[in-house]
Amino acid sequence: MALDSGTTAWLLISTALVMLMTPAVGFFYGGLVRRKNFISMVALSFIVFALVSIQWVILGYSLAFGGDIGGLIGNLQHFGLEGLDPGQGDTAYPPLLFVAFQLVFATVTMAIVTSGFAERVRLSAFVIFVLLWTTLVYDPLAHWAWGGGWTMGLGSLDFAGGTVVHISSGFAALAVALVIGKRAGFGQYTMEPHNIPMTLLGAALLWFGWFGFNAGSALAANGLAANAFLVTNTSAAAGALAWLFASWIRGKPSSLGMVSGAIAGLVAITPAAGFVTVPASIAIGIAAGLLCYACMLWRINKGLDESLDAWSIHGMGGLWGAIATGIFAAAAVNGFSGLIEGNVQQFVANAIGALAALAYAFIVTYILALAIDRVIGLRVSEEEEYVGLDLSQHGERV
Amino acid sequence: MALDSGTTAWLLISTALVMLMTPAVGFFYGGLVRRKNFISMVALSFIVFALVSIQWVILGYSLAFGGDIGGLIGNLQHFGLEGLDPGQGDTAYPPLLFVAFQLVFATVTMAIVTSGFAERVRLSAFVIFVLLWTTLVYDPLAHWAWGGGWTMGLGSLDFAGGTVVHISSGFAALAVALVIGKRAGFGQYTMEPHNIPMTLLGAALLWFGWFGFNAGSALAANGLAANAFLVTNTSAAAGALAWLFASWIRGKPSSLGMVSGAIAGLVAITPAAGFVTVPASIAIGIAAGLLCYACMLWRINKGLDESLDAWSIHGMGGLWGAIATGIFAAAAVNGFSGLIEGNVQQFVANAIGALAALAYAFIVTYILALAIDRVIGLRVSEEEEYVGLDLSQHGERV
Amino acid sequence: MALDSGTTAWLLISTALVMLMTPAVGFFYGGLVRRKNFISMVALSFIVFALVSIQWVILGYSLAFGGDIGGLIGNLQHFGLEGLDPGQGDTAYPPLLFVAFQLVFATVTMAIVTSGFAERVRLSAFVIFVLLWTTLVYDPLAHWAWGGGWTMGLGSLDFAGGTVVHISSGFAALAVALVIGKRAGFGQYTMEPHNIPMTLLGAALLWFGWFGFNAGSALAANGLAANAFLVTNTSAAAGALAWLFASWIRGKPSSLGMVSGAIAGLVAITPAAGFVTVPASIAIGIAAGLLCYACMLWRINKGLDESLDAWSIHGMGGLWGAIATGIFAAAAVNGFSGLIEGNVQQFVANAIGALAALAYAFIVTYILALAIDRVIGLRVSEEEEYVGLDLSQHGERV
Amino acid sequence: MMMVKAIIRPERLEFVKQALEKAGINGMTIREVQGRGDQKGITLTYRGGKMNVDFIPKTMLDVIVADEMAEKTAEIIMNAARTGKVGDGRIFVLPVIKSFRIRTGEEIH
Amino acid sequence: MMMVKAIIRPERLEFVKQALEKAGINGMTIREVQGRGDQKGITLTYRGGKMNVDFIPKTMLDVIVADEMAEKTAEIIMNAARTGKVGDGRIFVLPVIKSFRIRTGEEIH
Amino acid sequence: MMMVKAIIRPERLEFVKQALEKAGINGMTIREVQGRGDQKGITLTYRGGKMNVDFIPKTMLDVIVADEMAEKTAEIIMNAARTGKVGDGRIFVLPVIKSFRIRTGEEIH
Ligand SMILES: Nc1ncnc2c1ncn2[C@@H]1O[C@H](COP(=O)(O)OP(=O)(O)O)[C@@H](O)[C@H]1O
Ligand SMILES: Nc1ncnc2c1ncn2[C@@H]1O[C@H](COP(=O)(O)OP(=O)(O)O)[C@@H](O)[C@H]1O
Ligand SMILES: Nc1ncnc2c1ncn2[C@@H]1O[C@H](COP(=O)(O)OP(=O)(O)O)[C@@H](O)[C@H]1O
Repeated sequence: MALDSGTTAWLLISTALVMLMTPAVGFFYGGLVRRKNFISMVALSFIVFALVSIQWVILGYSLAFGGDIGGLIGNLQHFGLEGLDPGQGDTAYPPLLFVAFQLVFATVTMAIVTSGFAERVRLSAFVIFVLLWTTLVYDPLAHWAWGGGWTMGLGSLDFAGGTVVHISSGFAALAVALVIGKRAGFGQYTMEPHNIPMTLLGAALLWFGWFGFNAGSALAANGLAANAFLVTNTSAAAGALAWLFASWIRGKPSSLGMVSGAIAGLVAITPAAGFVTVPASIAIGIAAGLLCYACMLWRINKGLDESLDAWSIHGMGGLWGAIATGIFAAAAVNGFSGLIEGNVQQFVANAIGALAALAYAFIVTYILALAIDRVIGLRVSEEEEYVGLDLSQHGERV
Repeated sequence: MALDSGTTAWLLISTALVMLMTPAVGFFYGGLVRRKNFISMVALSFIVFALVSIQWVILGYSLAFGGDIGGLIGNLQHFGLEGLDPGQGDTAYPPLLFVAFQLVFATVTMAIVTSGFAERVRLSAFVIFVLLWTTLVYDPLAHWAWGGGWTMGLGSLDFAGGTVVHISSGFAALAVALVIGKRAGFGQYTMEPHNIPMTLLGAALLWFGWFGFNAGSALAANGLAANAFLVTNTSAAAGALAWLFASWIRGKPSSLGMVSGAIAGLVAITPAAGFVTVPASIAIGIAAGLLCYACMLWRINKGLDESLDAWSIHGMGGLWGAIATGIFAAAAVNGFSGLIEGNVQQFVANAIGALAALAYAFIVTYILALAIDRVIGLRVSEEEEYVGLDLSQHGERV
Repeated sequence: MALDSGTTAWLLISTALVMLMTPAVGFFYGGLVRRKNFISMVALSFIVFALVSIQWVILGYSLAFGGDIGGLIGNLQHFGLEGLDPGQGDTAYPPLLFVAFQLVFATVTMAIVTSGFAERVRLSAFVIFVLLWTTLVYDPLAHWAWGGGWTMGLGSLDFAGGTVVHISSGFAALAVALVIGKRAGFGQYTMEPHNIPMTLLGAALLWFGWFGFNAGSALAANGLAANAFLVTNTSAAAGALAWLFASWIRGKPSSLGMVSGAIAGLVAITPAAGFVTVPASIAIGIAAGLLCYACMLWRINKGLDESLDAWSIHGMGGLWGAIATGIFAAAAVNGFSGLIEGNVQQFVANAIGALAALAYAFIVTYILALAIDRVIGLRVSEEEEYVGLDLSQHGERV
Repeated sequence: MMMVKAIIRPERLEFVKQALEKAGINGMTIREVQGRGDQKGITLTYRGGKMNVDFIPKTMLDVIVADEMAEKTAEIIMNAARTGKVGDGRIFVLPVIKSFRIRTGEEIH
Repeated sequence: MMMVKAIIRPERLEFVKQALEKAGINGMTIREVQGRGDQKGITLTYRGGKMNVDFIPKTMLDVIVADEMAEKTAEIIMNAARTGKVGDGRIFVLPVIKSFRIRTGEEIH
Repeated sequence: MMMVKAIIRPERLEFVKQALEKAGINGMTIREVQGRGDQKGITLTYRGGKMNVDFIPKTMLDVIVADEMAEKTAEIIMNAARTGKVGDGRIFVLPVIKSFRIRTGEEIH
């Protein structure tokens, strides 16, 4: 296939948009923690970005997209990007651009997981965790779904990363939170988000970047990209309004609830963006907003300190999105039908793909976190946690 | 016409750029109010974005771009985006992308109007206002100018929304301010902008997004888009410098004045961007900066609490831009001539288009605001205003 | 050559991305100064942007890209953009778009120089400096390297502005700092960065915008752009990690160190982005992080108040990048070989180009700053410096 | 000397300052504080948690004056700061034993 | 009257407030301060410079009470604010000569 | 005991801290305040409005010391905080009736 400059232009900018999402997660999370951990929270996202950027070009890309080994993982044929011509390949865009586009997905996934570490992780342990997690959890899952692995073979649909990115990061954050334990004082006094405007800014940048994430996943500048763009926006808006009004009934309509709902809607539409219509995206978004809100309330009620709700929003929103794709996929959009159009098989394939990612991510993360905790300790000392990670880990303060 | 991937890529990213402008308005405004209303101001922009996003795909797009009814409004043929193929249409870009591109114009217009509500609006009344205003004011005006309505037939030129977006929102904000009344304490003590850097950040993002707004309105990635891009930047720079130096003469050159001037320049070039040359854009920008500055001083002098100057900057800047388009349009750019090239008719058509939008927006908004105020009350209680909208409306604080 | 819509789309958005870098420099710097100079620091970047935007379309573009006069400067054939058709030229993108793309390079270069002025410059003197510097320093250097001047003739490679942008601005900042003198109290008490998150935000936006800077410099949406994109990201990541770990050895791993390293990596890859492979970019980035960190420590040790390290990061990082291009250029990427592939001549040409830019920028800036200081005074009064530039120069405060 | 410590509504500061200035009192030190009294608060709701906020932003004002001026100063502040609604604040007068001007090192009497 | 001035850990404020409320003491004024004592600080490292930070965030609480209530109030605060670790803070009791309510202008005894 | 309350230039804090430390005085509580005195302010201009700003950022320092140390403490602070220019600030000494350590609940004498 000849290289197409329009497609290439769209993928270039989509990659840049998705890149912005990693620090955006940092700012989103950073506004939610206490002042003494603001820099830490943003810094974690940058550290993730830098570490995964290097890991990806050396090893990760090859593990995810190298020649398939038993449906589970890629081989090392592209170690150090070996064998990728800087020029044109057999796609409408340059192969190195695909490497970059996939890279920014790997980074933002890892950034979402920092929710489970918030305000208590030791930086040195975190660095090791990042390198191992992206290699042992993300790279295989990317291979399964997109690189020729077994869930891809199964026919499970995941347009832009509902399972690979959101289910995996959300349930990984849950596993991390269970291993590292609650923040000191959690449940005893309110940990007030210290800078809500920063969280709103992060949300705005996430929403912005998500157009690259979902519409870029069309891997072309065409009608499919346009469909993905519009359903993404619609689902986000529906999710925002659903959470806003639901929380209004229970008290005041908080801005944090609204943007949480928007993220929930964005997460849920991610696997579906290339398969469903705009009206369906309204339904998907509303359900995502309500479901994730309920999950968050349940989590708090249970006294579970998965601190910044990656689990309830990305994990559960992603799960819903994967299932919703199996329900709402409409042949008119992209040739695939879901449950509503009578295709039970698609629904089943999607459910299997989602649950497999969920189980794999949760279990491997749990073991990994436990191992690191035992060997070098995941958590800062009580005193360091008290003065905050900004001072204790970075020697900086707001 | 065959779908063109380069054009589609440019429209995709332009849509994302313009999307960013809605929260950017929120941050721009949010920095200008008092700390106790910061979250509220940003939240209003998000709420606008979510509400109008849903209204647009269900109803708004059809009212604006459905089959013409008497030059005034579109019909309901595209209710729920009915009849829009996710794939290719008869344009160089997918029809759903045009829906998305127009959507973000509708949202940012509504966001600008929040200026008139600042620091005193009841959230529930605001939600109702947004749904009615975008349906009764924005959708008809968009139809008039771009959807086959009467001002379009008249030959009035509006490249990217000088009348539809800026005149309408600016004069709507004025009407709102007149109905809702001054903030408690206005004129008695200074209401110091509490976070100028946030306003500067909002301005930077607005300037950035405006390239999508104006150059995207070429609906193609070509020389016309390039012209629109460059005159947009030039007019913004000229407006910034004009306001900066004018305010320097009267005292100190404030950064707020500078960015206000930039926005004035951006507003004024909006209708003209596809019709005028770079040298003309310098003149348009300078005049915009000076005019809007004078209008703002006049407003303050009159004790008018149109709090964040949507009227003086968007309303009056937009009016100047519409007229300037009729003056400076150069055939060499896009085939249309203005007054300077001897085309009086263009000048008249543009003046009529602008004044019609002005009158329609002002009158309908005034009635709408009054009606809502009477029925459920537009304004919070005195006590709620005193503690601030962040706490009273959202249960949050900075 | 026929206009290509994909290339045009990519250049349009690249221009917008690079535009964002100028305020991003403002926020990056603004977070590093004391609270009383935050607005000032951001405002300087906006003022630069506005002034240079106007200078460029009137005069600067012609000086840089007008017909060559003796290899040194362009003629005035494009004064006021005279002779540039708004439509198509003989490139794959519209000529006016090239004007805009080059414009944003001129602005960000000037913005970087504000490091040397931080917290002590008189606004009126600064305005004059900007107009003269961009005309006398930037425009000739741009002509030398890209407009048909002598270093271009020499075969010196500078893909996206290592010499023109970074060496020139870094050494100019050094010259300015030497002329204007240390901030009052420098070396006596710590001047704590007052808002590190803002610096991190600026860094995120710089990293984001840099994709337009480097990958846009391919002037096409193709494999070369993809290569530039990916090596840019990789070098930034490597630089961030190098500085992070180096500073970790000496104490705590600060977030500021990490983003400084990222910028160092971005600077160093700038001239090389279209000529080197991904593995080489790791080496370039690591070396940049370590080198710039060492230079910064040396500067502080020497008591040199080049306040925000434009010299150590942009100046020295750019110098390293120019030399590294001469070392690592690989024929497989873009047809050019460097030292490693045995091409000594390329190495020499690049070293000459870099040193010439360095010497020219430093000397002319030094003279210029001295002249302005003698005639009208570059620096605010002691009292104004004490209350801060926000209040004294802009009549505003955070 | 006496320290007249007033807790007032932030938006009344300008008026208090002017009233004191008229009476020839220029020196003072202020800061933002949060007060709790009869003025009722509000319930915050975050993503999930709730929290009762009953501290309202106030401005605290320290004015050191000669003993005989204390009562007069308090009166001026009260008149300028009063809105008549709950939450207007309090004034406390504390004894000051010694007082110095740093610039000169001299004691102020 | 007496001013009971307490410097406590910020996260103990909620407990102190509730304890005082139970004892019928509602009025108080708080603010964020930074304290230095036996609690050890930390060294900051910027891009280049270093700086020793030994001020730790604390909350300062002013409660004006009748003379006879002062000691009792101090005790309530101490019990509610105590964690037993270094850095719990101090309480100082200062004499107040006069006290006024701005809203009414009346003196409080 | 006495409360030595100093209002100083923020950038002199480091020097004051070190001077006190040398004299064996470690405990103190600080906060940012804004002061008005002879030091002249500046006029702010927003988009439209104007506003006179005559409050200058200062640091307030509370040091509780034994009665006999009060004057000495004031002197140390004054010497370390002085620049000799208008705006150096003031020191006020207030009586403290009682003083407690929260951690132990004991009274400090
Ligand atoms: N006992 C007290 N000790 C310290 N500060 C108090 C006390 N009582 C009131 N205040 C301060 O005075 C402010 C106003 O008190 P409030 O009871 O709300 O209004 P009012 O004084 O008009 O009755 C409070 O916000 C608080 O800052
Ligand atoms: N002499 C003092 N003057 C003023 N404040 C003090 C003094 N000593 C201690 N403090 C305050 O009390 C806080 C706690 O003191 P610290 O010595 O750290 O713990 P502890 O009181 O438990 O021994 C300090 O952070 C400071 O705010
Ligand atoms: N009467 C006063 N009451 C309270 N604080 C005062 C008083 N006079 C001065 N101050 C404080 O002292 C600071 C310095 O005072 P100023 O008159 O500017 O300088 P100097 O003390 O060197 O003459 C002021 O900013 C203010 O915080």
